[in-house]
Amino acid sequence: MTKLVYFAWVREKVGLAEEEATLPPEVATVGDLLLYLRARGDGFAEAFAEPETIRVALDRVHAFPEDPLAGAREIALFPPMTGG
Amino acid sequence: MTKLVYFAWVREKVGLAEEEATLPPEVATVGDLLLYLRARGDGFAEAFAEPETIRVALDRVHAFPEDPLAGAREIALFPPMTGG
Amino acid sequence: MRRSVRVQAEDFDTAAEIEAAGAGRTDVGAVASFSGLCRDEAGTLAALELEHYPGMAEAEIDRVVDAALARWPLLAVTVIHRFGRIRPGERIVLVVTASAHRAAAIEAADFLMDFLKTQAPFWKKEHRTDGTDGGWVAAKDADDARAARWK
Amino acid sequence: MRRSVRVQAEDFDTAAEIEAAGAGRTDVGAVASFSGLCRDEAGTLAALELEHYPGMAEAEIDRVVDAALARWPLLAVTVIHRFGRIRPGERIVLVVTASAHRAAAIEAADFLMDFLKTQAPFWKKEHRTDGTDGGWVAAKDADDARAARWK
Repeated sequence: MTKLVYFAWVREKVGLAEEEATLPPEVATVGDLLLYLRARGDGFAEAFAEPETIRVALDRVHAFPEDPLAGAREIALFPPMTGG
Repeated sequence: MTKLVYFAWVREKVGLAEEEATLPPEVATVGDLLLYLRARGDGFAEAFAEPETIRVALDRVHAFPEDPLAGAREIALFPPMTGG
Repeated sequence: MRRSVRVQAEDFDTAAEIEAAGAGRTDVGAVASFSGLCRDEAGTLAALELEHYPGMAEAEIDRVVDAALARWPLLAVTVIHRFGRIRPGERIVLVVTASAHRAAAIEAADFLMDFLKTQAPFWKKEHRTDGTDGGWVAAKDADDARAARWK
Repeated sequence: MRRSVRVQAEDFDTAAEIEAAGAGRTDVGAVASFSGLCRDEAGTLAALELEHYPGMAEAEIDRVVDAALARWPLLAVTVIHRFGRIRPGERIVLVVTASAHRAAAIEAADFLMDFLKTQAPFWKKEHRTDGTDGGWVAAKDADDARAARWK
């Protein structure tokens, strides 16, 4: 099981702050995950319509689309940051 | 009459904080003034030994060696600034 | 090295943080600070709501501070970032850096702000005075460009 | 535009100056500050004596502030420079800038410090703890190089 957490408009669009998910083995990279989530339809289709705009953190460390998920226990998905 | 004012180690070397002076008409530029003051001997010779290290302000505005004195009423001579 | 990273809902005391950076020591020659405030030029903003990723926010700011310490000889670093509801005129973020010399303190504060903006997991949503939702603030290309200066 | 330039022997209140830069308004999004302190790493400095050129010091700082205002859209600028005897750990100079945006506030503070250092008529003399005169502080080429960045 992997914990997926969503923030800001990604959270609003998917309609969830977090969930436990079992990812299929073919979802190997961050990029794979974004396409997989988009295919879940409805709010997910909308949130991940442009996967290149979504940022991902694996166990609280920023990751790139080509990075392997490598057994991360908490995967966060969110828009570009606007703090500061 | 022109008021000459000296600061920091220029003041210490010439032994004066300020003086009233009548500058000869051939002392036309800032550069001329530095050479003229150096020729006054003793502390002045020491203070103005390297005229290129001395900064000059005409009526409280920084000036360059080639600038004409142009009737300035207060001429200040000092080392490079070290405030801040 | 005095180091303090805080992510909190409460306001903070800018003066006390700046004071602490140089207090009781004589090796600090320069203290730089940056405060980010909630701005409302149009008069239509009721508040910003700052969402953050608890746990990662602190960790990411710590990583940015580590990067600054690797580049500049800092004697003190403070970073405070608030979350929650923040009204116009209120403080959002504070960076304080101290060093023996001016360039290090100023450059490090500038660097820290650039990477807080682009790397720390915080998001701003606008709430309007008419009660409507003003939407999420969009990230700016200019912020990415500023951060890219340090490569 | 809130503008304040002061040349004074007395200490100043950094907190109050930073507070004033954004107080009572909601168009300020960024406040940057720089404090220069009297440093004594070796433990041999009793005090710095800051000599200045009264009249020109204020005028020159005003000119530097004018130059900053011509380059950046600032909403507030404060520059305070002390003269007289200043002991290790004490404040010498303060620059505070406020703007709608971060880059303007930070860059203007950096610019102001560079030109205060190289253009404002102040000179530092060291007095040592053993009672001897430590001589006049020499100007640094690095300060000129930093100021030249803005051409």
